[in-house]
Amino acid sequence: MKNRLVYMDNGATTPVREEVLEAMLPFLQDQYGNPSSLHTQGREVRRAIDEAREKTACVLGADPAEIFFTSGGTESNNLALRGTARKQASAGHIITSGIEHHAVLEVCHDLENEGHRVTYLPVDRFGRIDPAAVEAAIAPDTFLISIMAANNEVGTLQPILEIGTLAREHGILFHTDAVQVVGQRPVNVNDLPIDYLSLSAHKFNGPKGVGALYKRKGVKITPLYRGGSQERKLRPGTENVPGIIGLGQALELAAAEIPYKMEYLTSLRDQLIEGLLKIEDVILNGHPQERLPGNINVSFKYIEGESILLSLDLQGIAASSGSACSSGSLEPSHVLSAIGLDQQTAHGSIRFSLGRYNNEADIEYVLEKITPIVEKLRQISPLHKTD
Amino acid sequence: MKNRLVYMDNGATTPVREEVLEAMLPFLQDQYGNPSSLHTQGREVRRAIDEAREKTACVLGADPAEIFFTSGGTESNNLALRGTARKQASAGHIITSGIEHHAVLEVCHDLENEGHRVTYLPVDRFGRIDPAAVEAAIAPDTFLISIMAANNEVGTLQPILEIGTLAREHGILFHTDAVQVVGQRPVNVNDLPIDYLSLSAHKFNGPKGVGALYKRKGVKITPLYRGGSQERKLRPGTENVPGIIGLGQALELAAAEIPYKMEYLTSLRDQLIEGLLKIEDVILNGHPQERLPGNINVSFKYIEGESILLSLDLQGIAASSGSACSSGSLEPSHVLSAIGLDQQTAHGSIRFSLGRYNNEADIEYVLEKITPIVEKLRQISPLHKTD
Amino acid sequence: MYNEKVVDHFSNPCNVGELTDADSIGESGSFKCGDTMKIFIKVEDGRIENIKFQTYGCGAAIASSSMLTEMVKGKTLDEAMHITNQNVADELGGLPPLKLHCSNLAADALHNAIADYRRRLEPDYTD
Amino acid sequence: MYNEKVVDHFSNPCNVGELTDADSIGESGSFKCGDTMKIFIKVEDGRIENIKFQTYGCGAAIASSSMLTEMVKGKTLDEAMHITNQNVADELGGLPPLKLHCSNLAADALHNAIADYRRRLEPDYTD
Ligand SMILES: Cc1ncc(COP(=O)(O)O)c(C=O)c1O
Ligand SMILES: Cc1ncc(COP(=O)(O)O)c(C=O)c1O
Repeated sequence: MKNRLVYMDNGATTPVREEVLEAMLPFLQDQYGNPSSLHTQGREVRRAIDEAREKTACVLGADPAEIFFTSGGTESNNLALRGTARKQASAGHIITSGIEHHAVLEVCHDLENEGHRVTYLPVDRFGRIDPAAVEAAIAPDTFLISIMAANNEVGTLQPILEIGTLAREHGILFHTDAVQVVGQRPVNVNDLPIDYLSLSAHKFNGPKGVGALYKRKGVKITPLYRGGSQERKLRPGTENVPGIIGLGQALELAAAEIPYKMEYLTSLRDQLIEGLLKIEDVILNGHPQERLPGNINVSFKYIEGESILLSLDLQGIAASSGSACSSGSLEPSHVLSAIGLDQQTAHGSIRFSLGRYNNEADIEYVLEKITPIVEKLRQISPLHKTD
Repeated sequence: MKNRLVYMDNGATTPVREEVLEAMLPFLQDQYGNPSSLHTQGREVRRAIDEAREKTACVLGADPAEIFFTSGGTESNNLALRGTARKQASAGHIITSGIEHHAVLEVCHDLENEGHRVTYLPVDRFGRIDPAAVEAAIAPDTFLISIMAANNEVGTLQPILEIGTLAREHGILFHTDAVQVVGQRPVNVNDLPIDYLSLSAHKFNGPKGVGALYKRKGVKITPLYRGGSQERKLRPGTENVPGIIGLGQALELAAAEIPYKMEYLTSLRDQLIEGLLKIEDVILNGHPQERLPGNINVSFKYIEGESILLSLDLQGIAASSGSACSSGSLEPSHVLSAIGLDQQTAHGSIRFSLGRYNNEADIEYVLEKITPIVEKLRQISPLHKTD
Repeated sequence: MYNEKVVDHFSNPCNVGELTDADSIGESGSFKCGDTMKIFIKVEDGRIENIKFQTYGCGAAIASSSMLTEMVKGKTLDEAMHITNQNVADELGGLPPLKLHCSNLAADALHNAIADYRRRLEPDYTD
Repeated sequence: MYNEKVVDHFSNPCNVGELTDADSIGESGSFKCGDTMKIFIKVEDGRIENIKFQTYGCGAAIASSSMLTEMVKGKTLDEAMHITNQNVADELGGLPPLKLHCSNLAADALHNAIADYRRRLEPDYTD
């Protein structure tokens, strides 16, 4: 019997906003034309997609022709990295970090197999990449730097302005995986020397399975696959129309509330962090200030993450251990290892990620429930010395 | 002022069925968990995806582990072809036809650039591929045959049983692009020697932007892109949950009504064909019998397709000239050229594609409207001799 | 795709047909999309007294033909020679970029008709 | 993911803790996922008279520990030695395939405890 439901896994995915669903519905009902069709039904839908593209571009400070809709953050990352690598006349060098999402890291591994060299930069104990390390890593044949705007597990914001500036100074393309940041903090490609940026709708109260790649005009990439002429041939296939409409609507709404939401979530976040740190042997992972407004990542020593998650779940609290994608796996998260946590501490880490529907009562509820959970699991644990 | 709306472009896309939307809605509302999450909200959604996979598998006579959800037919084709090519130790030979969808043809062009050889088989004037030609084309290093189950423009069904049997006899993998057939005619991978099959939900009253690849157990392919472990790593990225649920539901419903719908559409189709052929200088493209139940493709001599489409559109009739994807282009369709139409006749071709919502009144309405349209455009045309 | 004016000219094209008593006939065609146009003119006192067209082509091609014939009726041959394809597209309120080449046909056919007329009937004419 | 019985044993695990008067203590651990388990047994007349456990690990590991201790309480050492990890998983009504290795810990720790006991107290014992 659950008392209530407190969803604190917004870093994994977010609920679709009602207004977003409303915007999508016509495209699951009457407006069913194929946007490539010449007839009225097709042209209406084409117009709606164009509008979604304009909204997306507007929020990012981009030109609509620089927005390419994809099936999500994973595809956007793959498209940017592989697409750029395939445009190179010969194998070259890529710089990324050791804490990127798998959708960047594993592509880099592939590219290594294809003959490119990749530098995986380390991070400090807060999860920050040092721009000086980026500069030091630049080789004469470095053609791409890919550094995420914020880490999905520990929430650390990266100095992408500095890194992008370095990239530009050296004539190197700069990609940022901004999946965790778009819709949460302002991102404007006019202020930032970014050549491409990945985003995913389901992280900002849009639908799952749709994302976008911003690609600065003039930057050339090879598509991942071929077919029709949709998305200017960069991403062929009949468009996920309701998804794209949902993305545009969700992004516009999210962008409008950023200033308010940042403040609101930051305050909730810090309350939760403060409360959690009152429990003995709890450490905060990630940077104390330079972190996503809604991200809280802590390690509970002596106990194991899944059992904490399960206990929370039994109280109606949804959180995650590590990233959603890797929580099915048994290995400690590569991010937590990279910030220097030993395996056991990494295994005891939990991410609470807040979203627009969380409130103070949620924070109180979590704090009320987590204390006895930790106590009980520690009682069971042979690692915890009670004396 | 339109009298009524008659949608006859179901080959381009179909309206989402109400029951399908209903099945999807919870996943755009309360059931928003990430299926990779361990908590209740995540597990509920995981279960729903598993069910959709089971439904899909059941309809195709496959095992759920043989179904991989994708973003549509285009991606499924790319995944099958590129994924297989990349598994080859060295460059080899592929057999396909000259009338495949661009999502097969253009991939083959890419694979040629990567060093493989591709045979593009010709078709007869009905658009049929001769199995004997397939056999004759087989080379010692042929590793893949890809032939569509039915053509999207002229509707011709291909002898995939014969071709698949040949492929198996020679130990060659066989892929079929069944995007136009699944949900319209029975397709069962137990009766057919198919190694992989592409399908797309929006062609059978499901949502746009979601499809599946059936891949027989044991057949190895390399993923197009990398990231999380979704779809057993063959197709990473947070799942298009509402899309997948919609696909499963739409396919189950479509499969159940196939026997009835085939008969119904075939009868409507033949009425429309009969009526159209009564107009002077009209020719039927594709095979008179061996064609998709809902496909009608005719050429109106002396007049041009777009002006016919536009005239139909002004009467509320939605049709297409050639395939939806290529109708934005100025070149005559590769399919119509392949069946031997001269450029002018090809330019005057129109596809009417019927779906479950069409009825006899629609057929009558189209026949009533098309005759004066053709007459008027011919009056304008300098190619038409009135004497 | 097309604006109302284009659709209007397409649906109810003006000056469709042949002129049996034409003074000159001009043709033009696009190899690329196969569009073909024929313009018939009747000239009187150096003015286009009557004009008709036949067009095989898309909506834009038909609408441009109709628009052009309306624009030049009653104009002098010199005035008509100055009408460009762009003028026709503009007068239609614009055409989709992909379709601009279709409006190119109309003025071309007219110019061919006029040039031919002058070659035959104006002894001091040089193209 | 977990069935009700597993969740129940996880939420209200039986026999948690240490036995200060244990006759033997057995440990086991998974290098892969870091799970660790300690089993304390009190033996009387060749029977497990009391048993307690401590577990660091996931839900499956904790539930298996609880289940196992319930299963073997009062059993002879021989009987207890015959209880396999699979028995524990079965008694729990099944575990997710990915989690089966966690239930492996429980029986292992118990067997270690018993083996150690016998090595020390049963002179004619050989593993
Ligand atoms: C930083 C980051 N990049 C990429 C992704 C992948 O996005 P998607 O799940 O939309 O493919 C995610 C989310 O899982 C993410 O957090
Ligand atoms: C035969 C065929 N293959 C592939 C596709 C591509 O499918 P999708 O638009 O879902 O990517 C289509 C539809 O356009 C098709 O008709």
